[in-house]
Amino acid sequence: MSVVETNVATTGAMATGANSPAAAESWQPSILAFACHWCTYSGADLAGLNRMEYPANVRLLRVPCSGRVNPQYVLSALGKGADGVLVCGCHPGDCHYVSGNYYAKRRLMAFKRLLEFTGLEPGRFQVRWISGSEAGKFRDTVTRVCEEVRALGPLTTDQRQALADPVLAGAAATTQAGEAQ
Amino acid sequence: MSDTMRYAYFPGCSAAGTSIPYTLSAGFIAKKIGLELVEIPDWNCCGTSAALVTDRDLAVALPARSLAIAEHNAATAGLDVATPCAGCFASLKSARDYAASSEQRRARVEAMIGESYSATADVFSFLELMAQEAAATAIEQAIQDAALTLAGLKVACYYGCALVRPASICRFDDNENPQSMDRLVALTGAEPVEWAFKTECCGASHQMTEPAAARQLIERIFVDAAANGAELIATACPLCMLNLDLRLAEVNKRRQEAGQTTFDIPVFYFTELLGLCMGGGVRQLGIDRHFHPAEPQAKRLRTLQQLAEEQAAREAAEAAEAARQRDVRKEEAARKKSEAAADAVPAAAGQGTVADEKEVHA
Amino acid sequence: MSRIGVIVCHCGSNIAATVDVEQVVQVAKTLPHVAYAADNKYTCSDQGQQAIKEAIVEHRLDRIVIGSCSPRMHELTFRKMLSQTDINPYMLEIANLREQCSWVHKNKAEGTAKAIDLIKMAVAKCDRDQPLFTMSIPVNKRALVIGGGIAGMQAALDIADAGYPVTLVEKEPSLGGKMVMLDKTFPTMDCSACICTPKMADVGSHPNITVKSLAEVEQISGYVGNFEVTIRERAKYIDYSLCTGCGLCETKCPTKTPSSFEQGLGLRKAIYKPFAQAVPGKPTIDAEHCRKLTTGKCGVCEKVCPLGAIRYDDTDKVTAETYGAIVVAIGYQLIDWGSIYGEYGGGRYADVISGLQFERLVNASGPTEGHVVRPSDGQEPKSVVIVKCVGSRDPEHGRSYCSRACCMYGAKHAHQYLDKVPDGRCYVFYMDVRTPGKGYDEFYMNTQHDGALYLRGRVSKIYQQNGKLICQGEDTLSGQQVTVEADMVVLETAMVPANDADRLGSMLGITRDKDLWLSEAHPKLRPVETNSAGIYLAGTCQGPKDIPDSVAQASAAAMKVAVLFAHDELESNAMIASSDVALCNGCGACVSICPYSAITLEEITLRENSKKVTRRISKVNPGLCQGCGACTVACRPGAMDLRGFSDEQIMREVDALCQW
Amino acid sequence: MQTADLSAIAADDLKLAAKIARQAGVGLDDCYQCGKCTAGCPMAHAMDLVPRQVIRALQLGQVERAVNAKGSWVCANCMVCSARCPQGVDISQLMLAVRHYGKKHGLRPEPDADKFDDAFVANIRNFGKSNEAILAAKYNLVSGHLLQDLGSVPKMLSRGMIGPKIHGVKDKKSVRAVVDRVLKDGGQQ
Repeated sequence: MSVVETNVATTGAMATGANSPAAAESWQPSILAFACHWCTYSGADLAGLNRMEYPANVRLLRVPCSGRVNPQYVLSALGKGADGVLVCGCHPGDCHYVSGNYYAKRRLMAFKRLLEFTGLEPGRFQVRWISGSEAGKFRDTVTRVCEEVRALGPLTTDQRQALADPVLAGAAATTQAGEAQ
Repeated sequence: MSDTMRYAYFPGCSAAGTSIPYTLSAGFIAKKIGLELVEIPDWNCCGTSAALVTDRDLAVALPARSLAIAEHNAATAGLDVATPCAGCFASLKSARDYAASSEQRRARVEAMIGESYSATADVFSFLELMAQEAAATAIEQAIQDAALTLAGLKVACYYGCALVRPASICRFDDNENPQSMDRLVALTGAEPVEWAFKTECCGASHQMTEPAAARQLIERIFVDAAANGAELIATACPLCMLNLDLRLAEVNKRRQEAGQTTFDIPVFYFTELLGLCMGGGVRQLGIDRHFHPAEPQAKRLRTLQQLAEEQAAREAAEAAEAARQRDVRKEEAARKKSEAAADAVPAAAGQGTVADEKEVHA
Repeated sequence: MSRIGVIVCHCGSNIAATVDVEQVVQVAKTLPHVAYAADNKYTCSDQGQQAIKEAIVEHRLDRIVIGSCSPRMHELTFRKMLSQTDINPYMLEIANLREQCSWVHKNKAEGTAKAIDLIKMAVAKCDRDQPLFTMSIPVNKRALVIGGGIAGMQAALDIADAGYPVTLVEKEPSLGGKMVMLDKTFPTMDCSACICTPKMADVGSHPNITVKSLAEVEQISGYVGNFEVTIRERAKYIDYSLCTGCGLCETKCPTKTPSSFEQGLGLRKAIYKPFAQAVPGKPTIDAEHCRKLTTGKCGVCEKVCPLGAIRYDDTDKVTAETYGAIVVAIGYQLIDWGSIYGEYGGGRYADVISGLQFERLVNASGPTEGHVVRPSDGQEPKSVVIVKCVGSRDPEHGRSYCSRACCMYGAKHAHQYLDKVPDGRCYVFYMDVRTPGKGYDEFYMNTQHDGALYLRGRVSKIYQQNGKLICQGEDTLSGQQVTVEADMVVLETAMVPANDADRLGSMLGITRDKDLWLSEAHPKLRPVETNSAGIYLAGTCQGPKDIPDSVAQASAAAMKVAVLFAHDELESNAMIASSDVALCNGCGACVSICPYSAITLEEITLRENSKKVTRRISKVNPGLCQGCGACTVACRPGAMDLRGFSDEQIMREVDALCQW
Repeated sequence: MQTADLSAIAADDLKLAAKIARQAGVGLDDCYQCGKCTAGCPMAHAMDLVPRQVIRALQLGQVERAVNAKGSWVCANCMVCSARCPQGVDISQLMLAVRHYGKKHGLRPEPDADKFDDAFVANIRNFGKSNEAILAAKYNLVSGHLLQDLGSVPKMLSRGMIGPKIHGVKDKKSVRAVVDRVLKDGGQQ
C-alpha cells in the first residue's frame, strides 16, 4: 500500500508527531470508531440532528455491519497511529444481518483479550452496542472513551511496535475465525 | 459397576437395630448372587436430616469422614460405596458430590474432617445396586434356580423421597413414577400395582416432633395402596419401613374409632420378597420381626410346580367354558346368515357391481 | 490512474459555520489522484448536481468524493445523478461533514481538522472504488404456501384473488389444520367448522389454487423470485381423477384404527376421509393399517368402488417447480405433556385429556356426537377440573413462554362444559388470566357467571383413587391447600412448533428462536418477513397466537407476496460478497457463518500449471447475499471480499487516518 | 389483618432476604407465586406460612416474618416442591436456609423439632452412631412428651431392635472432633 506524500501533517488530528515532547502539551488522542451502518452510524447521525456535542477526536468509519470489522483493521489502526479504537454495532439480537454482531462480539472479545495480553490497556480497544435511536448513548460513549484514552496518554512507540509484530497478526487471524469453534 | 460386585459397605445405624430384617435379607441375597460387601471400618452416623437442619457443613462432614475411611482402608480402597438405607444414601451421595464438585470444596471438606479425601468412589443405594443389569440378572437366575414364586401377590412399591430426589443428586430413577423396584419385585412373579404414592413423603423425620401432622402422611400412603388393590407395600428404606410398619397399628386404631375400614397391608423390604423367592426362610430373612404381622403374605410363596398345576387346572376349566360358548355362537351365526341372505338380494341388485362383503372375505 | 473529483458542500451555513470549507478544498487538491476539488453552496440542489456533471466532463473525472451531509441522506441522490453520466454510480464516496462533524463540534479549527481527515478517508477509499452492477432478477409470479391450516388457506386465497397462481402443500390428507378440529371459537362462540369449511371449499375450488394434500416440501434451492422446490405427494392409492368421493369404500372397509383427527377418541377405517367435509373430499388409504397393503389379503375397497379408482400399486409423486415467493404456515402442535408431567399421571389416566381432545368430545360431529363423557367409561362427568399453563410458563419441564390462547380456550371449555352439563361443577386452575382482545375479558367474566370456579394456583399432582381424579392444588388467593375430586381433567397444554419447523426452517434459511419458532425479520416492523427475501410467515409457526391473529398475519403475508409479484424484475444488491477462486481453499468457514445461506461449496475443475485439477471452492449466490460481510472476516485465506467495502478500501481509510 | 408498610422495608432487608436465598442457590424473583410447591407439600397442613408464603415474605423483605413462621421448621425436606417447581426454584433448600438463619439468630418458633435435632446431633457427638432408643428417651425428656411411643418399646425389645448395648464408633474422639470443628467455626457454606 502506498504511503502518500503530503505536506499537511500538522492539520491532521491524528498526526503521529504527538509523541514529540513539544507536542505533548497540546496532545489530543486520536480515536477511530468503526460504526455499523444500520445502528450506530444512524445513532451518530441522530446525535448530529440533535446538535449533541462531543469531542472532535473521534473519526467514524462506516461499515455495513460490526461483523465486517476484521481484527486486522484494529491492529493496523493502533499500530499506525490511533490511540484508541472503538467498534460499535447494533444491540445483540437486533442485528440488521441477523447474527453479524453476535460474531463480532465473539471474535472481538477474544481479540481484546489477546491485545490485553500484549500489554495494551483495556481502555484503548472497546466494543459497544448503540442503536439508531440512542443518540445520547452515542455521545456519552464517545465522550467517555475519549476521556479514558486521554487519561492513558499517547500509545508509546514500543506499544505500536509490539502491535506490528507478525506473530500477533497471526494470532489475530485465529480470533478472526473464532466463530468456527 | 465392578465385575466382581464388590462394594465398600456402609450399614447405617439402623442396620443392627430397627432394620435387622433388611440386614438379614440383603445379606442373604448378597450371598446368593455373589455380591461382596466389605464393611467400612469404624464408620459413623451419616448425620441424616438432623445434621442437615443443624448445619450444612455438618451434613457434609459427618458422611465424608466415613467415605474418607473407606478410601484409606486397604480392604475398601477403590471400591464404590453401597448402603441399604435411603437416608444414608442421600447424605453420603450429597457429601461426595459436594466434595467432587470443585477442588476448593474438596479442600474444605478435608479441613473439616482432618484427613484427605479424594471423592472418587461413587455411592449406591441397595436398590440401585440390585437394579443394575448384572445384579438383576443374577437375582433373576437365583429365583429361577429356587423355582419359587409369589405369583398373584399384589405389591405397592414404595420408594419414598431420598432415593429419587433431588434428581440432580440421585441420577437414578424417575422421581414421579419410578420403576426400578417394580421391575425387581416383578422377578418374584408378584404383581406390582400402579399407584400414586410411590414417592410421597412418609414424614419419618417428623413422627417424633410433629406426630399429629405426620401420622396423616402415613395414612394416605396406606389409603392409596389399598385403593389400588395392594396386599403389601415394599420399601427400600429402613426409616420408611419403621415408620409405616410401626405406626400402622396406630393408623388402624384411629380409623376403627372413626368407623373406617382398617388395613391389613404389611410392609416388606423389597429384599425380603426377593429372598423368599430365592429360598430364604421367614426367620432367616427377619420377616417374623415385623410389627404388623407379615407371615400371612409370606405364606403365599409357592413352587413353580404348584403354580403350573394351578394354572393347568384353571386353563382346563376355561377351555371347557370357551368350547361351550363357541357352540352357542355357531348356532347364532347360522341363524343370522340365513336371515341376512334373505335381506341381501334387493341391496345387491341396487348396487349393481357391488359384491357381497362376505364373499370378498372368503 | 484514477481521476478523483472532490466537492465540499457548505450546506448553506450548516457545514460552513464550523468547517472552513475553503481550507478543506485546498487540502483536498493536494491529495493523491485528486484531479479537481471545489466547494458548492448546496450540492444536492439541481444546480449543485449540474455543476458536478459539468466538472466530470471538463476534468475527465472517473470518480467523485462529496463532503456533505450523511450518506444515509443523499447517497442515493448522488448515485442517481452519476447514473446520468458516464461514471458508474458506485464510483462515489461521501464524507459525513454535517451530522458527524459540523453539527456536533463548535470549535472551527477542530471541525476543520476533522473534516479534512474525513475527506482524506473518503478519497483513499474512493481511489479503490470499482464499478458495481446490479443484476435484474426475474420474478416468477407463482406462490407456494406450505401448510393448509387457517393461516395457509387465508394466505393462499388472498394471493390467488390477487390473480397469481398458488400451490398449497398440506401434509395431512385434508385442509383445515387445527381450526377444523375445534368445536366453537371464542369469544363469539360461532361454530368453528361452519366458518372454516367454507374456506376449505373456496381453496379447493379456486381456479388459481392447486392443492397438494398428503404432501411435503422435500427440497428448496434458489432465491427470491426463483425458488426451485421439490414436493413429494405421498401415495394415496386412489386415482383422484376417477374418484367421486362417494364413500362406499369407507363404509365397507373392515379395518378400524384410532383416528388422529379425533385425537385418539374415535376410530376410522383404513381407507378414509379424516372428516366429512374434508378437502379434497376424497379418501386415502392408510398403508400402515390397510389389510391389502400389509398382508395382501382383502381388497374390499377395490371390489366395491363403482369407478375402479383404487390403485394398490400407487407410488409417491415427486415434482419440482419454480416459485417466486413462499409463505410458511406450518402451524403448531401441542406439547407432549405425558412425557414431562409424571405428577399428572404421565398419560396413564384415560380421563386426563388435552384441550384438543375436549374439543372433539364437545363437538357435535365428534366421536360422542357432542356429549361430554369420560373416555374411560362413557359416563357424564359431574365435576371437571381445567388446568391451564400445562407446559407453558414452566421452563423447568416445558416452555418458558405463555401460549397466549389457553386462557381464552380454557374459559371456553369451562363455558361449554357448564352449558352441556348444567348440574356439573367446573374448577379452573390458573396462574394469571390473560385476556387481551376484543370481547375477551367479558367472555372470561361470563364464564365465572356461568359458575366456573377460578382458583389461582398450579396443580401439583393428579392421581386416580376409587374412580375419581384427585387434584391437589393451592388456592393462592386464600392461602389454602385444596383438593378437588374430579371425574375428568382437561389440561390446557402449551403450543409448541410443529415437528417440521426445524427441518423446514433450516432448509429455507429461516432462523429459529430458542424454542424453535420460526423468526420474523424484525419483531416490530417486519413481522411477516423472514431474513430470507421472498419467504414470509403466517400463523402459529412464528409463535403462539389465536385465530384472528393468524388470519391477520396470513393476509399480511399474502400482501407482501402481491407486492413482490407487482414487479416483473427485482434488482439485486450490488454491494455483495465474492470469492476469489485463486485464493479460496474450500474450508467452508464462510458457508457456516452466512446468515442467508447464500454461500455454497462447489466442485470446480480448472487448469493449474497445465494440469486439470478439481477443487472445492465457495460460491456466493448474488440473489441471496445481503452484503453484511461476515464471511469476509471468517475467510482466513482472504479469498472472500465485499464489494463496496473491500478489505483494501477499509485498510486505506485506516491508513489515511493514521499515517498521514 | 395487619397493614404492612412496604416503604418501611429497607434496602438492607431486601439484601438480607436475597442473601438467605443465595445460601440456597435461589433467586427470589424467579418465583411467580403459582403455589405448585405448596399444592403438593405433604406438611403444608401443619404450617402457618406455607412454602409459597415464606418465599413471598422474603420477596417483600420480611425476613423476620419468614423466619418466625413454623413453615421452615415443619418442612420435612422431601423435596417434592423443588422437583415440581416450574421455575426451578429449590424451595426445599430455601426452607433449610431460612431455618439455618433462624437457628443462628436464636429464632426458634418450633422448639420441639429443634430439641430433637439437637438431641440427635449430641447423640452422634457422644457415640459416633445414632442410638434410637437413647435418642427417643432423651428427646422425650427434654421435650416433655414423656410417654410418646413408649408402647412400642416392648415390641422393639422382643424383636432385638433395641437392647442394652450402646452402638458407637471406636474412635469417638475423631467424630467428636469433626462435629466440634464444624460447629465451632460457625459452620455454613
